[in-house]
Amino acid sequence: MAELLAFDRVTAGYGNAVVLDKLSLTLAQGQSLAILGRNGVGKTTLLETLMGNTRVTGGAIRWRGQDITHLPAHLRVRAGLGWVPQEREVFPSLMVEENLSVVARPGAWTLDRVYGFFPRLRERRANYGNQLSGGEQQMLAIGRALMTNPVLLLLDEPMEGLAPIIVEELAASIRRLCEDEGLASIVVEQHPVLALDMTHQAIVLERGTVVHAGPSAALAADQALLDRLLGVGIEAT
Amino acid sequence: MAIVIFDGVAYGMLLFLMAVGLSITMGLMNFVNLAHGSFAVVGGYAAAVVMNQLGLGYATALACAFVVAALVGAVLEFLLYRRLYRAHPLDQVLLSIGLVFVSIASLTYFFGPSMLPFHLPEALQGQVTIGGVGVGRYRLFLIGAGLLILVLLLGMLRTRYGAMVRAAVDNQRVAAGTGIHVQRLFLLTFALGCGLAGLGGALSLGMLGLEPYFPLKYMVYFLIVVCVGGAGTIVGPFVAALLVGIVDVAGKYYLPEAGAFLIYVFMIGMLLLRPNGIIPRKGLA
Amino acid sequence: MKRLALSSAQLRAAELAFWLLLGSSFFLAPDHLTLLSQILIFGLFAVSLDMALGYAGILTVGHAAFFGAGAYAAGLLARHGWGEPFTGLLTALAVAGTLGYVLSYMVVRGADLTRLMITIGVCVLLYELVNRLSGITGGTDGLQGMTVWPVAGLFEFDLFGKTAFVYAYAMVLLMFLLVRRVLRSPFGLALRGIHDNRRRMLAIGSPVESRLRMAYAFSAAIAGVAGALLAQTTQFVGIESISFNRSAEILIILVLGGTGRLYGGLIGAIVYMLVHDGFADLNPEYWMFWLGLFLITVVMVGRGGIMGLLSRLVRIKEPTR
Amino acid sequence: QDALKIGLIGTYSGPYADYGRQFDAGVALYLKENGGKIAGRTVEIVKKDTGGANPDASKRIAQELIVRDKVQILTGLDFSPNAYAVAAVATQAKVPVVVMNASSSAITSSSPYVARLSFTVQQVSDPMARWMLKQGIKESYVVVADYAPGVDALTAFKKAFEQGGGKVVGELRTPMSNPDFSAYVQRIKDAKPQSVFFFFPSGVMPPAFLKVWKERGMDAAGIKLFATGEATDDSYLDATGDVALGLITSHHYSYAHPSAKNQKFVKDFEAQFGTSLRPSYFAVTAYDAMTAIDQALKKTGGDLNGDKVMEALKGLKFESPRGPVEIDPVTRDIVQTVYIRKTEKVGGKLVNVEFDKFDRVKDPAKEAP
Amino acid sequence: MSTLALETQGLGIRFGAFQAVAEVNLQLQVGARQALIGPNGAGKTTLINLLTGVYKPTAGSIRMNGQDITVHAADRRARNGLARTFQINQLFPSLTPLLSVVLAIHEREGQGATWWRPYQRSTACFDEAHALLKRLRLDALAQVPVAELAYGKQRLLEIALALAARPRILLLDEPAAGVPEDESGELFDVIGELPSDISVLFIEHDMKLVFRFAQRISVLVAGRILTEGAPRDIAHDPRVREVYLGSTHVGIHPETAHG
Ligand SMILES: Nc1ncnc2c1ncn2[C@@H]1O[C@H](COP(=O)(O)OP(=O)(O)OP(=O)(O)O)[C@@H](O)[C@H]1O
Ligand SMILES: Nc1ncnc2c1ncn2[C@@H]1O[C@H](COP(=O)(O)OP(=O)(O)OP(=O)(O)O)[C@@H](O)[C@H]1O
Ligand SMILES: [Mg+2]
Ligand SMILES: [Mg+2]
Repeated sequence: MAELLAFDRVTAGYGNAVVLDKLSLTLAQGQSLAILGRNGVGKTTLLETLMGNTRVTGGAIRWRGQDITHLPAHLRVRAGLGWVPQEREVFPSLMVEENLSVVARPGAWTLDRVYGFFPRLRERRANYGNQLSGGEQQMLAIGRALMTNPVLLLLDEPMEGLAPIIVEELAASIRRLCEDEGLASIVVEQHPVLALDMTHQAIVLERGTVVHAGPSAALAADQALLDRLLGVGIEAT
Repeated sequence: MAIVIFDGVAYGMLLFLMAVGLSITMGLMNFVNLAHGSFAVVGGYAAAVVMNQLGLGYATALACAFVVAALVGAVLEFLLYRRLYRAHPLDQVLLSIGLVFVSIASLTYFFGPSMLPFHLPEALQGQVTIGGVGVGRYRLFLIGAGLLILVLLLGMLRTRYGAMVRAAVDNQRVAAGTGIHVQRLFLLTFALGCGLAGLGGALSLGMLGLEPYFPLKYMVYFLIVVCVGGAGTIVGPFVAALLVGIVDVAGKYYLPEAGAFLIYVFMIGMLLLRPNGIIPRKGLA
Repeated sequence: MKRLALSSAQLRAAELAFWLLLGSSFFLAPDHLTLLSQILIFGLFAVSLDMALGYAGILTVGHAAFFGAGAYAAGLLARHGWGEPFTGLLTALAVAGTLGYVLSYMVVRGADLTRLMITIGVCVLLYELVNRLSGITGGTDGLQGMTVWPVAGLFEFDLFGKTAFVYAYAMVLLMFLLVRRVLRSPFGLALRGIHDNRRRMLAIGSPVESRLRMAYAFSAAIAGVAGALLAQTTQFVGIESISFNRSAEILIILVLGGTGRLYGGLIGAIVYMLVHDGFADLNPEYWMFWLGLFLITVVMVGRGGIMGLLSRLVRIKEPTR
Repeated sequence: QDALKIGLIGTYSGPYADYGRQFDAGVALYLKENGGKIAGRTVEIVKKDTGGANPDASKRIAQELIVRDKVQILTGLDFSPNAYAVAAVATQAKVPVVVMNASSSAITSSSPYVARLSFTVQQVSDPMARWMLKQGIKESYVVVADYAPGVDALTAFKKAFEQGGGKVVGELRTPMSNPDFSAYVQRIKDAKPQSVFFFFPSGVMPPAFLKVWKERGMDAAGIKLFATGEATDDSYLDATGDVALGLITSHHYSYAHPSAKNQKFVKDFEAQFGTSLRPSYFAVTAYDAMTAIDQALKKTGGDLNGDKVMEALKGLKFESPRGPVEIDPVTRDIVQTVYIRKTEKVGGKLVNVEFDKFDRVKDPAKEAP
Repeated sequence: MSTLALETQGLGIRFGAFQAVAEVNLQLQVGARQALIGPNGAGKTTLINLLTGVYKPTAGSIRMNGQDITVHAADRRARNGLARTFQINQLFPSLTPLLSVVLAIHEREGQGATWWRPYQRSTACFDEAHALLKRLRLDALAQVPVAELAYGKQRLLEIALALAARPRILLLDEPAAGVPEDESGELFDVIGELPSDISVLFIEHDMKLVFRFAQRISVLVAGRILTEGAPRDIAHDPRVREVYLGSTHVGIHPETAHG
């Protein structure tokens, strides 16, 4: 399978603080990857680095073989990255519909399709970004990323604050998008069970480096390994 | 009294034309740009130079006012403003006041401290009679220009461009992360605001004197229009400017003793009634 | 970059040194005493503004309203036969504080821009009022004929400005210590809380508006004292003392020094007035150019004014118990 | 012998920076004519900027000039509050102050060490009233800027006009910052007075007012317009433009004053500073202030004692470019000719052409009521 | 007669034409551990905002300990013992956790307007603050600026600030959101240890936590209460399954559920 994205010994952080330390990973076209790790190990930083929001001090990021380490963010989006930031960050002074259409790029995802995906958003289409409930904002952030018609979807704790039934549906949908349309994805999650269930591959971070990489299914099956990597108290269902 | 209302409307239009650029740089882009008047006066000087020194017509002068002010705005955006979009408003105050000082001193250096002559073309002088009321031609022209600018801007901001600006102002990082070319967008928008300031400055010369101190002298007027109207909209400042114009002119006509107090009493009253402006910008917490 | 850390004892020593240095300028710069007393007075004015702007977070460009109210209160008192300086200051404090409290009802509500415009509006209206009442105030010609009695019945205000300096220094220090104390009280802590997060303050039961009103009145009272000090040491009140320009200038001074930092106002006044004076001496016609350039440079080099820049170099340990 | 140090306090920045330029030009011209010397001593001018009306700074500057720079005479002073603030210092330090512009009447009474070479607002408003009466004008509407000099003009005009049997049929005080005069002019138009007298500070207000006046066709409506010379200040006349044509004003100096002394003055001025800057009444007073200082010091024989210099200034008489002037020995205020002028185009340029005059006018505000 | 800690009658609010909360009759017993669940946008946060006085209701009334507080301002309700946490952190970023808590204690004690005495002198306040932070295991971080705290710790401080008010009623809006699984348990343990006369109402989407801690659950759908009851009843209510739970496993052991 063709390589879509590769981190090659990337060192990155904020100001003088180094958060990612010589981190490497690869992702193939149409594959999905779970990123796990405790609080503050650098999961969000990894995605922020991919979007060009951190200071990269070493290594290179390749996208379809091309070096994009210092590409401005809006060009990365044009190249096919679709980003759902951790704290949702919908645009408060835009209506739901504007939030979606303002970032629209041509492709399979249209306003109608996003509304079909999250009917709740259609109902709230005339609300401003800050007049939404927490969960609705989460849906909007995901819908907004889809509107850019990405090749690779970056989801930072996408299930946070969503009702259980929506979580189920969303997980299934993302899995389906991957299978049916070849949409690649990187999923950061606090709940390993959920994340492992919806991805092909998984990596576990610790203090900015990869401490485990392998197929998701294998990791999900190895309760002892999970406990060791992610701490105690995680119940498998 | 029809003539009083007419004069008020014309004066309101003048205020709108001068302040509309600020409702873009400050209202829409959230930059406390106290140097707005500097861009206006740059436009004014450009127009005066084009007419007095180069002997070109009024229309050319207006176009030049827009272009020169927009260019100056673009250069300053690139060099200075760009770095302060996310800074504290008070830092923005300091920067823009610094620019006002520099502009005043520079204009004084090049054009002298006192008023520069500026004469309207014949066609805009004197009065015409409409419906039995003699109205000033220049005032009529101001009203036309104000309406035209309003319509153009509304058309422009209703498009996706307007939404992109608001998105980028809300959150630059995420706007860029969802594909918006924030830097270019801001450069263009800022230059537009400055160009409009310059145009407003040039249009105002039939009534106001052209002098280096202009930016400070009229700063409060710009702010009143934008804040009473509601920062971030175009219609708000338009309505506010008209109201201010009518209240000021009618008040001075009927109650001349209150002349100096009127506009401020009106402003305070409006702000107490509608703290977020006549047309508040939606979606701000 | 390593930041230098200051303990609270070291901090106190630095403060002491600052004030001693200011005081010793009486001997070091005897030719500049008038400038120095005006710097001190404007420093106090800026500190009072900081209380409203930096601590209570009320964006105001109309603080000259209180400065002017204090100046006219002390000025009119001295003009109409009571020239005792200390009671003049107290009167100014009371007048400006009361005015501040009354106006606070209009000012504490509303968003930043609204407050900005309302404060400007009130200041301009007061200016026009002073202009209109020229029979009492002298209008734009200024209030003439003030006779300020010797300080404590002993020290005449002299031509060299010695008495004025010592008097201004003592009063500014006193007021500053008062402000410092207020800001380190539970009330001051509440102001920091409101500044940080108003919503949370409401949720922990703090009557935010009444706290802000109190802060505004406090700040107005101190501004009034500053105004009275200027009136007494100049023996004249110009209408400029209540003008929008003065409000704007003091804002520039404070922002230059750094808001919300106690010493920002004083540092701002020292730097701004010295730089201004220097440029105006070098280049009377175009000092504005250099001053403008200076302001722009300060913003570009470091946000948060001079104290903001300092705070990035030196860390002050939060007092604990 | 050391240089004679003179402190010049004026406005060099801000909207009124023109005042400082005019002061400088007048002073420089006098010094140049006299080889840089006054009463046989070289002169050092220490100039300081107040940036407009700023009494606190003025007082500080005066103090510093005396204490630090050791100047022996203070001069300049364009704004009245500045002059008032400096007067107190003068009294304390016994340093003579020669006022070059500040025109509030009571300035000379506020300190025995102040003499004035310029004018007072009352001094130029009062003759206008008398002249209008002479022309048979019986009623007038008065418009003034709403600040202290405006009120002074209003009071003086009204008093003189009504004493002479005229009637003031309306009064308007317009705010100092007033971009649009349409409401006021319309009000006057609707009141249909026989004539209007107005006083505005020189600068942007007169042209703004005159533009609306022309636009409304007030002349066609038969309303006559009069003003003080600030309306057609030579510094701004070019910028004011044709709207000023035909306006009749009263003032103490026009750069078109036909005397030989003035023609030389203007010629020298243009030779030195070019034609872009016209000498205005500021430059003339600055020139005259230097003359007065020079003559007074000659009288004292170079003695700089404040009381002696003041004594020498009292009663001084000399020919100024504006005509004969003298310093009233009692009030230390100027006594001079006030001219009635009309704005005309001469050689393609707008100028104030003098056609009538009142000789030896004292400040009417200081005469017993 | 036992009064209810909190009781609403016909409570509702409209935003323009949109009815966000309607005809809610909610009861919170003294000492309750009650959960409020419901789909996204059901109006849960809005309901908390109504209870705490952030929004003014357009219909209905609210009683607290038998007293009508519908028109009381937010700060007044808080002083009377109603404390809350926010779905999105509302902290004092420039203060330390210690000073934040001290501030909250001062306000509780009505000393927020004391201006003549340095706050450092209030020894008792500082002692109490230290004790509270210790209880939430934040004592080691007491002097770190809040802005530099990790997200999970910030969530704990959210709760500390609410507890510092010594509330009689505590409203928690998704307290565990963004907190890693192992820590969210700890967080709820702290809540569990609260004195039994404090009444707690919490919103949470993590069903494991809800079913572990709630004694009673209210389900809000489209602004209205759909049903209320004991956890096991809710877990088996088909309507709740359909609109909210889906096939999610709720961790009620069959024996307790049917026991
Ligand atoms: N803007 C910033 N400036 C400095 N340090 C930061 C910044 N943002 C995050 N950090 C630090 O970088 C480290 C990694 O943070 P990051 O947000 O990537 O963690 P995370 O794995 O996403 O954690 P969480 O599970 O809480 O979302 C943390 O130690 C954090 O304190
Ligand atoms: N200011 C407002 N104007 C209009 N509609 C609003 C406003 N605030 C909230 N809403 C709407 O009210 C509904 C209820 O919102 P609320 O935040 O209470 O939901 P919630 O139950 O807390 O949801 P979540 O679980 O997603 O946090 C939402 O549909 C939201 O869009
Ligand atoms: Mg994260
Ligand atoms: Mg919610």
